[in-house]
Amino acid sequence: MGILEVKNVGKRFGGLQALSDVNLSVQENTVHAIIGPNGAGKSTLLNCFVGKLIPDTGSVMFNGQSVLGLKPHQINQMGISRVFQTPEIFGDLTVMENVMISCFAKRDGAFRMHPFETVAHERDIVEQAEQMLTDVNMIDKRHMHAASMSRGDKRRLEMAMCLAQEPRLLLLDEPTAGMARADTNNTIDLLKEIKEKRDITMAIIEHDMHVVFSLAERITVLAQGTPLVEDTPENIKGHPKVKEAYLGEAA
Amino acid sequence: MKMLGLSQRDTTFLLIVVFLTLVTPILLQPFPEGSGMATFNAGYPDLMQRFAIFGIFAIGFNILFGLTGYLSFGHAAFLGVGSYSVVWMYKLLGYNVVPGILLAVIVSALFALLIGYVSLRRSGIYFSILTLAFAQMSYNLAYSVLTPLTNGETGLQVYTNDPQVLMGENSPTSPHFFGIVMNESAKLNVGGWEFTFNNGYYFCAIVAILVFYLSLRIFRSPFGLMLRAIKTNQTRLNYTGLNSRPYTLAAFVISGMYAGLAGALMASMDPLAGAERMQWTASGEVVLMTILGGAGTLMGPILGAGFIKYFENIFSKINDNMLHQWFAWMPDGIEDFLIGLSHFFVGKSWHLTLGLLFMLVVIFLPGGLVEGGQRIAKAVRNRRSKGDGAEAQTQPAE
Amino acid sequence: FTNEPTGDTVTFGFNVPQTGPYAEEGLDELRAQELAIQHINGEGDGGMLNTFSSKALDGTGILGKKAAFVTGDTQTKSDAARASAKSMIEKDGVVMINGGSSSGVAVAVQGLCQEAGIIFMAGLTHSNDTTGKDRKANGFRHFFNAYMSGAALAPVLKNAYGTDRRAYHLTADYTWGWTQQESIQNATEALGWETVNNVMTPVGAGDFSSYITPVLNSGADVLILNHYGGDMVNSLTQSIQFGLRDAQANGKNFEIVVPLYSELMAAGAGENIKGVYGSMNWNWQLTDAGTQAFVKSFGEKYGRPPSGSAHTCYVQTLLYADAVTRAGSFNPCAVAEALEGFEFDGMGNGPTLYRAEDHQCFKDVLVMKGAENPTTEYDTLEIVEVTPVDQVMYEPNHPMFGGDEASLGECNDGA
Amino acid sequence: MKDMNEQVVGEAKRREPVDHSNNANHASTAPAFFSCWDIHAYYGESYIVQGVTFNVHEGEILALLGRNGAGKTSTLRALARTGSPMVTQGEIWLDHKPLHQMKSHEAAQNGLALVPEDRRIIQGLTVEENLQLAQIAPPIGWSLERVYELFPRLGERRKQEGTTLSGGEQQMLAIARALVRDIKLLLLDEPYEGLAPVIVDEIEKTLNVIKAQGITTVLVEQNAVRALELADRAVILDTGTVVFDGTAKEVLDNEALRHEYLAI
Amino acid sequence: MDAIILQILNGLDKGSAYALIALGLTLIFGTLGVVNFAHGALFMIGAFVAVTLQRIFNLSFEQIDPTKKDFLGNPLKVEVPYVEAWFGADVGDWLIDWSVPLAIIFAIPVMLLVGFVMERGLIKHFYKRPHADQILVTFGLAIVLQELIKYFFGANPIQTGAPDAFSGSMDFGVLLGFDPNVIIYPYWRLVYFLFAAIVIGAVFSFLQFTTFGMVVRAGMADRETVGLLGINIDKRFTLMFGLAAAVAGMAGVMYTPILAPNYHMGMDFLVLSFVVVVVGGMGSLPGAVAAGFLLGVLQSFASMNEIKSLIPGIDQVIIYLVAIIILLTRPRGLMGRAGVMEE
Ligand SMILES: Nc1ncnc2c1ncn2[C@@H]1O[C@H](COP(=O)(O)OP(=O)(O)OP(=O)(O)O)[C@@H](O)[C@H]1O
Ligand SMILES: Nc1ncnc2c1ncn2[C@@H]1O[C@H](COP(=O)(O)OP(=O)(O)OP(=O)(O)O)[C@@H](O)[C@H]1O
Ligand SMILES: CC(C)C[C@H](N)C(=O)O
Ligand SMILES: [Mg+2]
Ligand SMILES: [Mg+2]
Repeated sequence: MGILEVKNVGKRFGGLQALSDVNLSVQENTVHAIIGPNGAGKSTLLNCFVGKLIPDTGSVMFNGQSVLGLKPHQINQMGISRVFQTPEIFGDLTVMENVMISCFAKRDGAFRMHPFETVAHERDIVEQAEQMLTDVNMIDKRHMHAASMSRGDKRRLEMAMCLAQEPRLLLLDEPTAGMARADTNNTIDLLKEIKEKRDITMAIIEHDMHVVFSLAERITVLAQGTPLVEDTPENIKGHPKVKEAYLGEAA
Repeated sequence: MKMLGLSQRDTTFLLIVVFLTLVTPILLQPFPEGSGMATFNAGYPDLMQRFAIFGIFAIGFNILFGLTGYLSFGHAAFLGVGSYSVVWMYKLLGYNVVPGILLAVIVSALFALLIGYVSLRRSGIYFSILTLAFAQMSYNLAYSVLTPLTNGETGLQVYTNDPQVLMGENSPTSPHFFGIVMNESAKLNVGGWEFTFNNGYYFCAIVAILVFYLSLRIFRSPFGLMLRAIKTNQTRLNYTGLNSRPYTLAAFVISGMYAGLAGALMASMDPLAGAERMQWTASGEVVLMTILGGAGTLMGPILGAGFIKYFENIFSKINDNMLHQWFAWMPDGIEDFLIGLSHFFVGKSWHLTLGLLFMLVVIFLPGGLVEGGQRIAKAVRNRRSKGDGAEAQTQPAE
Repeated sequence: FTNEPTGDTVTFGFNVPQTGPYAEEGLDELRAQELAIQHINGEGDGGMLNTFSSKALDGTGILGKKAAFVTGDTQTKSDAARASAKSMIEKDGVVMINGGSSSGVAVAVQGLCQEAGIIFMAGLTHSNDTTGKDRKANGFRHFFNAYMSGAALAPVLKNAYGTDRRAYHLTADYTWGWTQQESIQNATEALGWETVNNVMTPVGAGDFSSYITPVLNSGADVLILNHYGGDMVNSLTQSIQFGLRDAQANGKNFEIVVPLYSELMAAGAGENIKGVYGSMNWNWQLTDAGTQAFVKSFGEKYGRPPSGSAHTCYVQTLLYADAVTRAGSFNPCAVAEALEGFEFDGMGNGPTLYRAEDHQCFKDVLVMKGAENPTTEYDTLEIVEVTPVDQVMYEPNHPMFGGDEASLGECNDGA
Repeated sequence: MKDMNEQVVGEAKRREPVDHSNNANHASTAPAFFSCWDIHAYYGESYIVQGVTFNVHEGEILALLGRNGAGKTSTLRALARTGSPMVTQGEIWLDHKPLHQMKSHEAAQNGLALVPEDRRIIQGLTVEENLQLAQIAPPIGWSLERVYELFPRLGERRKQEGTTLSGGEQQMLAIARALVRDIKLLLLDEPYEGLAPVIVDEIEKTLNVIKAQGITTVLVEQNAVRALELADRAVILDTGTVVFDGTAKEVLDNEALRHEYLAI
Repeated sequence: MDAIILQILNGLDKGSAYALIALGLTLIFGTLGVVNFAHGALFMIGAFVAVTLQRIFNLSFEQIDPTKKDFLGNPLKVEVPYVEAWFGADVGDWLIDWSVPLAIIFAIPVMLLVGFVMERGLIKHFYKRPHADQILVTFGLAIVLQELIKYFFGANPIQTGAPDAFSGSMDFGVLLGFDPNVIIYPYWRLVYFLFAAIVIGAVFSFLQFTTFGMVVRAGMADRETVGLLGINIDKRFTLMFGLAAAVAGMAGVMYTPILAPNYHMGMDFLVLSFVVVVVGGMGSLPGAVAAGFLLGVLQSFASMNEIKSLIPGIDQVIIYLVAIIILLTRPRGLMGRAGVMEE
């Protein structure tokens, strides 16, 4: 039994069958990559895990519990965090505040009325957030307005926010897209380190094969809404169909 | 110095606000009685009470709009509900304001809970129009079929044959706080100046300081942080495991309670509740106050409220006699011309001045009056740091 | 007592609608009040001071003080009116407030003046409640009221339209509309008329078409418009656009009645009022000496004849000043005593009484008709009948006026 | 008539850019097809582009490289005259036209196209409408049919709302939107981002096709090696200034340089 | 039955006014994304163009008529309009009589100009500013315009009649086979309905059959990108604003015979037109028009005695009640586009 069990999921958009009959099992404490051509349905599939979309058919079980029909915040509180393909951050707040919100969400749950405490007095939250920012190498930017950062930085911030929640399952939709090579490598290291330290399961979508092959323990290849193959990285690399449909010369 | 769980800066800020509020009756009375400029004095009870009351209204509105970005166009409904509650308490129990104020806050909270619960299902303009629709419905009903509750367009008043069961033999016959009668004042004459220290004003002012302190705490709290997060990116908030609905609803109810409290104080100062205070123009006014002063800032809404109320009460009162008095020293032709010109801007045309000022402020001070203040402060600071040497040189010459 | 004048001037507060549906009336009131102040201070030609039966005022101000005034805008809203009155009392130190069109406003401001301890001269308010269930010891009304309109109109309507009529009422939804409608209904039903329907319309509705369309097929043959000011202009104009004047119903010509007329409304409605009946407190076309003096004085200053609302506010200002002089004090209770039961003449309506029991003024009432052939823009109305005061008199405890429960309360001087 | 005038004025004012950068490579002495000279630009009060100067020759592909936050995007936006960042100083010339005197739509009408990093597909418009929109102002380039041939996926999705496309499809649409205009200079901000490797290959081929047609390209890309393999020349930015200007091969060969500024 | 038909007519009539104002407002608010609190003022300016034209035609010189006296007993001064003196009584009278329809011709250029000036001088700086700022500045402008009109034209409504030819009413019932005199309806209101239909049709076809609408919509979603595609979006925004002002102005001109214009007529319509636009759905012209007619008709029905006596006060709240119901059942009003002013 995987921590995430996806059975026969299908999703239609008007005339387009974006997903059909997707079966997937993500094992606890592994990094599972989902790759595939553009428009294959990878992001759509992720959307079904976090409550952004409800699939037409099939089931999605997290930790033995169905997530279908739950609100995004409920799913998150069950332990699933997500990094988006285009960074979603709190643009008007500072970097530090962005991360602190995640820490509050972890500590206090979906809603807690605490109108009179002072943010600055929440020592543990402040420390956690600072630690997280140090981990992702952004501590010197903690007072920056999040919206005025470059895109690579925004993506790193979003990742920091998700990691600060210490989720059981972390969903990453192209986490290193647009990142400089050096930062990509740092990110790979960071993810590896975190996984070791915190027993995190990760599902990662990525077009950068360097990232995929450095991290993934299993890979599912999605094409036209259905899994083409699922296998170890070594086998995928050599798989002729995958080469043709997706990897091209990169392999 | 830190106090009451506030940071050093906030404590200073709060103390300044407290000080200013307490000396308002003196500050607003800068011109001697009988002088030509006495019209511009604003230190009389009714207006000072309004500053405090509308300040409270705007502070509350800002908790919703300034922090979450949800623009309610129906907050006047809560104001009205607050007023009606208080007058009903006068009618049933007696003129002590306390039961009425408590009831007003409770009733407006319930009312806000209801309207907020429904309206917050939508966001942006759709939310604004929902709140507007609710408030307009309340207003229209208060004006017509709810007349038995509201006394229609005349406004709800106390009649001599009302029960007033708690009225003792020698209880005051106008609103009071355990015997402190609201419309009583102490007057102080110093030279040509006359200062009025009115019980009602100080009552409102103390309440205003209390709720300002509360809003300061809310702004600095995790709750306030969540509200600001809602304004920037609700999607992210939801995917961070936070449920935005209870947060917005709480903000809505809190700001509804502030509005109810403001309405209650209005009826505490003048025991009549008219339906017009629920009309959309009243809701629009608090929106304007907040934006004009600077939405999302602590001090802005209060400044905005003061600004608008000052114009409404002072500029509208300037009439031809006064203009003649002011311009009398000029040659006749010019005097007539100036008086003619002034007709556009004062007296019954005071709205024109207000409209122009709205435009000027928003064009030149995008952050509202608060931003204007900050710019001045900055300019002064710059001048001081740059100009120190220069001043030292020029000073001996003087 | 409140705002005892200490300097060499005494300040009056003129609180009138300068915006809202009754704004035009308010502006005319202001003109008249300004004129009254001039006359009190001995400027101008003295106007009705020359014809007034009481000779206490001599044009040297009041008790040796010059009269001055401040103005305020009620916006035709109770709340705003009260706020404006409050600031007049607190900031400007007025000893009396005069004005207010709209009965809702008058009732609200009268309540405030009572609490504050100053005199309120009610101005243009026609609801029975002002001196009925909402009467106050500190408040006085020179204007007539809805009951009087009904009593004066009924005989004229009987002559013109007979006793077999079916009336349809459109009524402004507030205190004035209600009492107006009730009074007219009582008066016409006493003639034998039948009331088909009474529909409440919101104040300031603008477009009344959806209230007017059902009238023609309702079986009614008279439409009674219990509206005033801008509302009346609109509802009357629209009734005529919808062909009511030209229509036939129950074999008779369809008729429209406007219980309370004003010349400003008449000017607004233009051609449409020809032959329409209504009542008025006073009209500049009266020929008594007081009226003539006032029309001359006003006409020369402003180039137009005064309206009925101007007349009321002018007279009230003089009457207040006169009462102060006779009482020898600005103390509101003394002034009220001087006004209570006061009888006088020479103010345009013939002999007049301020009744002590309810502070309502009693005098002749005019029944008017839209002129068929006006020669100028000002004589759009003609006087059909001057109804003698006895015919419109009623008991102070009349059920339409709050019955036995209604009471003035105690005079309050604010001390 | 107006155009003529401008051209004359432009000719008269034209000035050979002075090169400030130490690593400048003066391979050519002919007046460059595109040149920007001493560009300074601000976001509000933050000074981001701090005097950028470089030339691009006609038909050339220039790779503009640098770390995250180096100011690549800001430079491209400054060149495209978007107004944010605000350019306070500097000149931009494209084919003898003074772009620095123009607004963004005028620059576009004079042959400049920017494919922005976040794609900027217009909400509420279908794929086809997004393309039609690009053909409203002159000059018009490829036909829609031709674009659909190059990117069949877009043809299949032509009636779908542009913003519901997958990330990669949106990238194709953004490039297609530039191609349906008749352009002289194409500014590409990270065109490979989020694209499947096969598609990247495709786009690389397309860029060569574009190049063959004489279109000049400035390419910003994080995958420096890939960009350098394609490009003729390279410019490296760091904190808003040009730190290297030379041939692509030089960068590939100079390990120290690569390590310092590109971390590869 | 006749009562119902009459109320439908009333509703269509009210609806025409709502729809016309909402149409113009949607062009600015739903399409350009500017919360324009001055839209009511544009409607009012249109109405006062008609008033002004009527005044101009009525410009008169004074003649003393010794045979009559004025109210003070002096010889009466009679006003003779110049147009009568110049063109003869017939033509002069005709001009005065037809001043409202003629005002349309003047209103179009005047309102276009007003729209252009307003957009170039003020609004253009506010596209990128928060909605709150837009509200404040346009509200300020509305107050200023309103006070200026009040200053020059007074606070009272000014009667501006329809031409005599249209001033009566028509026996509409006969056309539908009813008895005479059962359904009569004023000519001018029928004219207004027709006029609204024509204007709405014209605006729709302009935006539908040209790319103009698409460009402006795109420009609102993302000005910068549209600029990068070579399109001068500023020019089109200005034009759009002018168009919206012209629609509002024409609606105002034609409305004057129905309701005598006064300085606050704009504010009276303002809130309602926002409600109409939002109920129709942000950014949707057909939505705005449909909502206008829907609310107009419902309001008329709610004022019927039968319904009023069933549910007291319903005529006062029907519009808001329906608005709430629609907005709760349909997230973006009748036909709103996603993402427009939802943030
Ligand atoms: N809301 C929607 N409405 C209609 N079609 C949609 C919607 N969302 C996605 N699609 C379509 O579904 C298909 C799958 O999209 P998805 O975003 O899941 O692709 P992806 O695998 O993540 O691709 P990429 O790697 O390019 O991000 C695409 O063809 C897209 O156009
Ligand atoms: N709107 C803005 N306001 C203020 N500063 C900004 C803004 N946009 C970018 N910046 C700052 O300008 C600098 C350069 O950003 P730019 O986006 O040009 O970098 P880049 O080289 O494109 O980086 P990346 O590779 O991450 O896209 C960064 O430090 C960034 O924080
Ligand atoms: C236009 C406004 C009434 C609503 C807008 N979306 C805002 O919240 O700012
Ligand atoms: Mg994707
Ligand atoms: Mg970039």
